[in-house]
Amino acid sequence: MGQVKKYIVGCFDDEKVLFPAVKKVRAAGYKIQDVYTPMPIHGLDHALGMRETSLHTAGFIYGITGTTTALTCMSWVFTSDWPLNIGGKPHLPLPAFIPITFELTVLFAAVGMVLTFCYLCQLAPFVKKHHFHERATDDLMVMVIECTERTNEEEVKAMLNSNGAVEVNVQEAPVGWWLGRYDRPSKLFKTREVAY
Amino acid sequence: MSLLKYESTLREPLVDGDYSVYREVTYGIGQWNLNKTIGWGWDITNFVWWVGIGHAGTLISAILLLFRQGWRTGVNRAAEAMTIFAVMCAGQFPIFHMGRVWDAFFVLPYANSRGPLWVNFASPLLWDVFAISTYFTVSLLFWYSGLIPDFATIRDRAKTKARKLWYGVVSFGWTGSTKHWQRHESLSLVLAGLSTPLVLSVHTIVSFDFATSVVPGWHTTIFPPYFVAGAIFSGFAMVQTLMLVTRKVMKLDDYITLGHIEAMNKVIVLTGSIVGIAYLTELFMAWYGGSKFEYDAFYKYRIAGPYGWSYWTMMTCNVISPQLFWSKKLRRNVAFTFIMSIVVNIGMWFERFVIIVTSVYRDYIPSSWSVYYRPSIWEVGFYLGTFGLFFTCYFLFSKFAPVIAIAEIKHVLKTSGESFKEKMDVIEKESVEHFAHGHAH
Amino acid sequence: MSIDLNTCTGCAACVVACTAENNVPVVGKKQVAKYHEMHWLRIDRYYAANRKDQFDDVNVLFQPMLCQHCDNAPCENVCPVAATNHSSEGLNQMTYNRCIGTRYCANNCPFKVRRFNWLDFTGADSFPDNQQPLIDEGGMDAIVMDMNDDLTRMVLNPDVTVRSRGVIEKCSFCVQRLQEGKLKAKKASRPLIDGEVKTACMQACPTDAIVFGNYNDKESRIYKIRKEEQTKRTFYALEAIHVLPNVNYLAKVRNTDRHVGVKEEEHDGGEAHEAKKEEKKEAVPSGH
Amino acid sequence: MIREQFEMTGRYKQWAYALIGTGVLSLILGYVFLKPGEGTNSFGETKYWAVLMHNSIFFLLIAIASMFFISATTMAMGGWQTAMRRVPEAISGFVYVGGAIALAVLLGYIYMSHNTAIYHWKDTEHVAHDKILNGKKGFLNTTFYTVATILVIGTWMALRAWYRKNSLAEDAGQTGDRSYFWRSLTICAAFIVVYGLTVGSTTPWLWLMSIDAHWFSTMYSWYTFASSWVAGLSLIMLFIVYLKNKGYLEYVNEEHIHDVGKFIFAFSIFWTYLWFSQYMLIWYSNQPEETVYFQPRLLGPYRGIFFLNLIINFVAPILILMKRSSKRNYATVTFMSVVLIFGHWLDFYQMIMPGPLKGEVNGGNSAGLFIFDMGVAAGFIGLLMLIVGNKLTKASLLPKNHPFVKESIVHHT
Repeated sequence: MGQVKKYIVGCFDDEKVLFPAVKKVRAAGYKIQDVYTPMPIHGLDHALGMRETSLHTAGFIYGITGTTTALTCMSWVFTSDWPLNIGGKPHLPLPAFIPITFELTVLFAAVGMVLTFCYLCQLAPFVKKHHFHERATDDLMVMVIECTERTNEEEVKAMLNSNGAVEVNVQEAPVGWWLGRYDRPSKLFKTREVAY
Repeated sequence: MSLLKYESTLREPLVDGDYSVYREVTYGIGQWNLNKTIGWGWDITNFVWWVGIGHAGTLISAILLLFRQGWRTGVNRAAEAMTIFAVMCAGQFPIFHMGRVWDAFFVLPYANSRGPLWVNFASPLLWDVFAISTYFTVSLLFWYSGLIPDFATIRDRAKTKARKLWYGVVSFGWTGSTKHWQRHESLSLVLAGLSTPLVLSVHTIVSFDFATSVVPGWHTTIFPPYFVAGAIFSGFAMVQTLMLVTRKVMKLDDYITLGHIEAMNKVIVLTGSIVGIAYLTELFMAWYGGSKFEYDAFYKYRIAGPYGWSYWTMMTCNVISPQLFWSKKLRRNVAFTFIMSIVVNIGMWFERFVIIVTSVYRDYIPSSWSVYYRPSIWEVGFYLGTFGLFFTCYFLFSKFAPVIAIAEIKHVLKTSGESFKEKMDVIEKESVEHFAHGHAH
Repeated sequence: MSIDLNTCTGCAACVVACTAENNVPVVGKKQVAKYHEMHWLRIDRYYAANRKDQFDDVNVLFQPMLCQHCDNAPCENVCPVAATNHSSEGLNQMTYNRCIGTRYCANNCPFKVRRFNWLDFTGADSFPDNQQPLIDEGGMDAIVMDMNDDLTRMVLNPDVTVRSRGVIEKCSFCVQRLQEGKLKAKKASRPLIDGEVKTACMQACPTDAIVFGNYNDKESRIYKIRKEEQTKRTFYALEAIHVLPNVNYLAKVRNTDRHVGVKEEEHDGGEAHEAKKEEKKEAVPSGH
Repeated sequence: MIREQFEMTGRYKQWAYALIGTGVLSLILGYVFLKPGEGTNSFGETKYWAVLMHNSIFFLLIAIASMFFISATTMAMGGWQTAMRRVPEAISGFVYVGGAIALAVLLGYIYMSHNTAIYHWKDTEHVAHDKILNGKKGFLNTTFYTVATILVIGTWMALRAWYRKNSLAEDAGQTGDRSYFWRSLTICAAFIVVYGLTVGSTTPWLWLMSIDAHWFSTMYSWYTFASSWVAGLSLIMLFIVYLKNKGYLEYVNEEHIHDVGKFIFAFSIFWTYLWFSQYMLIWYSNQPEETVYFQPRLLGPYRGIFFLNLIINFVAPILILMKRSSKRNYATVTFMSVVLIFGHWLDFYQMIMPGPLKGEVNGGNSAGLFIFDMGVAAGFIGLLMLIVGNKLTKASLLPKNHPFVKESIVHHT
């Protein structure tokens, strides 16, 4: 928070139009900050040149952690911390450890992944971010291009318009996220009236 | 229109249930009609029943996602919510069936003040503790992570301040960024992959509660897959019951179509038949196994004997009547489906009742054989109470959260609707070679 | 423990002794009618008749049934909180204050000897004043109130805990007596002598049908009975499920030329123990 | 022009005939060395029959698994597999020869042989004294066995023939004519019911579980199904990869391979799940009437095979097939298919052999006789290759008029 940047915003209502536009804007050398879409659009991440997420690898590691935690804890408790004779079963009843081992594997993987996801995407209650267009969660795909001192605003706007954008404007927006409520306008940055 | 207007009718069972639980905690389980032989009755029957119902949601969202069954999108969100509420109801029974509920935390593995006294990791009930809590957590995460973008959609459409605040908080500041969607997709897929074995494991472990024992009628190796099939069966029936009501009241006919209903009915007839094969297998093995106790448990106390009626109710509701769904006409009949969904739920309740009660009430030693078991009013009250809880939660959910997965539906709409149909007509007429050429990778 | 079914007369002195020794609660008629009785030791009766409908001329067999202290105890395996487990001496022991009352062990006990404290029978509950309302409602008999005042509580054995509501209890082989005996022996720096410690039921038995001792001690009575004297008569309850009880029974032998069993025990492929249970065939339930 | 008509290459045929030759040679050599004719219930005789039974049942079940694959995907309206549909169709064609062989072996054992080491219950005198077997007489007797076996194999053959006829008629029919498709749904529904009542329940009891005649497990049939199903899927995979390598099946690509790979992966875990459930429940409850089954397998001479079985059929697929890329790699999936077919063959081996051959594995002569086992299996593999290859030549490799064929072509994982 604090830092405010200037962005050119172009809105599209059809993904068939969006993809060529993305290609052209990138070819022209402009940096697309992000595209906000109401639903996941297959292939858009690749079109924007994003690398594959390694969230699932993280999940795998969390899972393995769960497996080891479960197995070592149970084995330690039953064989060394307090070995009990329960029903004449061996002190290391491996078949009986499988269910809990499995459950903890899944639990660690799932919880770890969701927390990592929230951390990476900066999602939490009372987190507020700048929204470039309110219809970005409805039916518009909102392309956001960051303005630097070398950006020719008019040229970009014209390019977006000629590539099928249904709406084009320029906004100043704070970078990142801050704590805030959606029922109150944010007082944390100097506002310039935007689309809504 | 909201389902919440029915809330007042639920207050009674809820209060009823609360009072039953209060009495159980203060005075004791002795008010229930359990005895030295029948240690578990309605309590665990209801537990297994609710857990079974709690399987459909995750099954629909996870397994059908992996099998790419597109029709799931219409019903998955509500079904997942149903799962969570059903598991909440289910969890109450093993907790409040304990003689000393206030010491329930003993089941948690921690080195306590009495020295490092741990829990018994080899007990199926402890596996249940892990399985149910993991299942609840993972289902909740799965469900909620799917809801975040939908909450954001509502947040940005909200008119009142209160709604803006509420949906602003629950949507976690979702923006719809491409990178976030990419991670979200990855998360959903892995959670689905994890939930698939998880959902199977939960009812498997519930079945271990019985199958690991030495009680005739409980100890049988087919229980794990058979319980899972039964859980899917009853879960789908409950989804049908709820979805048909939701569809009617909230006018969602366009989202929950006859196609959805038919697909679910197909799953019902399939799982019903699997369960049927398992019943017959058990009957056969009780004879084939050559153990007198096992034979008696099935042939003297189940299909005949004082509990015969419950066995035949189970057979009729679970195996015979779902076979009517082989008829396409009946599969697509809403009223019939609704009745069948209730019939199946009744049948599956009786399945658990038959397994639990008819097995323990006469096991090995005749001197301990018990009398006919009738539930006391407090057991019934407790059960009704969970109905109140379940429907209250579900109605609140349908009031405050989207019952249809908005983002996913948007995704699917591309492959349906009028323009899609026109396109498909063209494709129909094309020759295979031409078509393949046009779609070459 | 060894119980000789030949000498057992079914007098139930053991049951009374057990109840008195172990503070087994009196639950009252209404609760007994609900099958909530708390006896740790009961006497099962089996009847053998020539025909199923012929009950005027039957042979009766008494079998005192108590916790068998199985080595492969099905009850221990399933307890989620490890409240019941095996002692190093082979006792199947109960930890009352660890028990949370899931009743899973009772379900899984093939002998059905585990007893659950369904209501507050002893006034030892965490919740006070929860007996009178139930008595007023007619759910319980007033007799349980006897355990609430100081005078009547004098009947309790001070060496044994009074169990609270919601926990499972069962025969402990009079573990308080075992401990006492062991301590005495320890103080005297000598091993425990066979027969020095008697369980309450053993002590009360007028025909000495019950013998208790250390099976690992090769000189003990119990060892001699099982391994030397009564090898042919020794059998264990429900051997087929392999729970390995620590209580053995000595089969009842009748000197009669009348045919007892309903039909000849069929040859069953050499499972020897089946034959020993001949008398138990065609058993009919006793109590009801 | 796409190559839609398969032709068996000379090499393919050579391999098939060579394998059949190996099988025949193994049977002859086995006959010479094991001397099955000499002495009832001798080791040699029991082993000879057991090997024949093991292979004929195993290969029949994995071939009929293809029919189940077709039925299940058809019933679920799964369009993705249409482009490769002719492969499982051809594999299921093995049911005639395989079924006839199994019928000959099983009924041959019942009527031609005096051996009772495999099926104790054949020995009526023994049964009369054996209380438990006597109780099972109603199910385990030669008459019922014969009738059920003929009926089961006959129904499979009939339904397969009906399905194939309809499928070929569709090729010849009009484009857009859906009547064949609707009829295929009826046939598939009928087959699923039959499959559930045979492989899903009675048949494994009768053919396999009755070997350990005193023992029983309600899980057994579903377990047998899972085992044969994974091997059957692997077999489908092998033929697809082979045809792709030869330039056939133009519209089948790694998307389809990926999906079959997913099936193999998922059902390998499913197999493990059933294995674990059956084992753990018997271990936990620890009742002699059940643990007797695992005694020779886990603690006795079959210990090595017991654990090898788990490693091959569980550890290997879960480690190797977990990654997306490995399910799309032709070399990996081929390797895993071969491994899994062998693994489940071994699973059937440990289901069948410990019952009749209680002492050492193969009477202590492990290596030599294991080669005999493999030799006979090779014969069956050769036969399978020849017949499936032959069936593949009989029809276009693409069911052109199938309503789902376009969906299959654009299939995308």
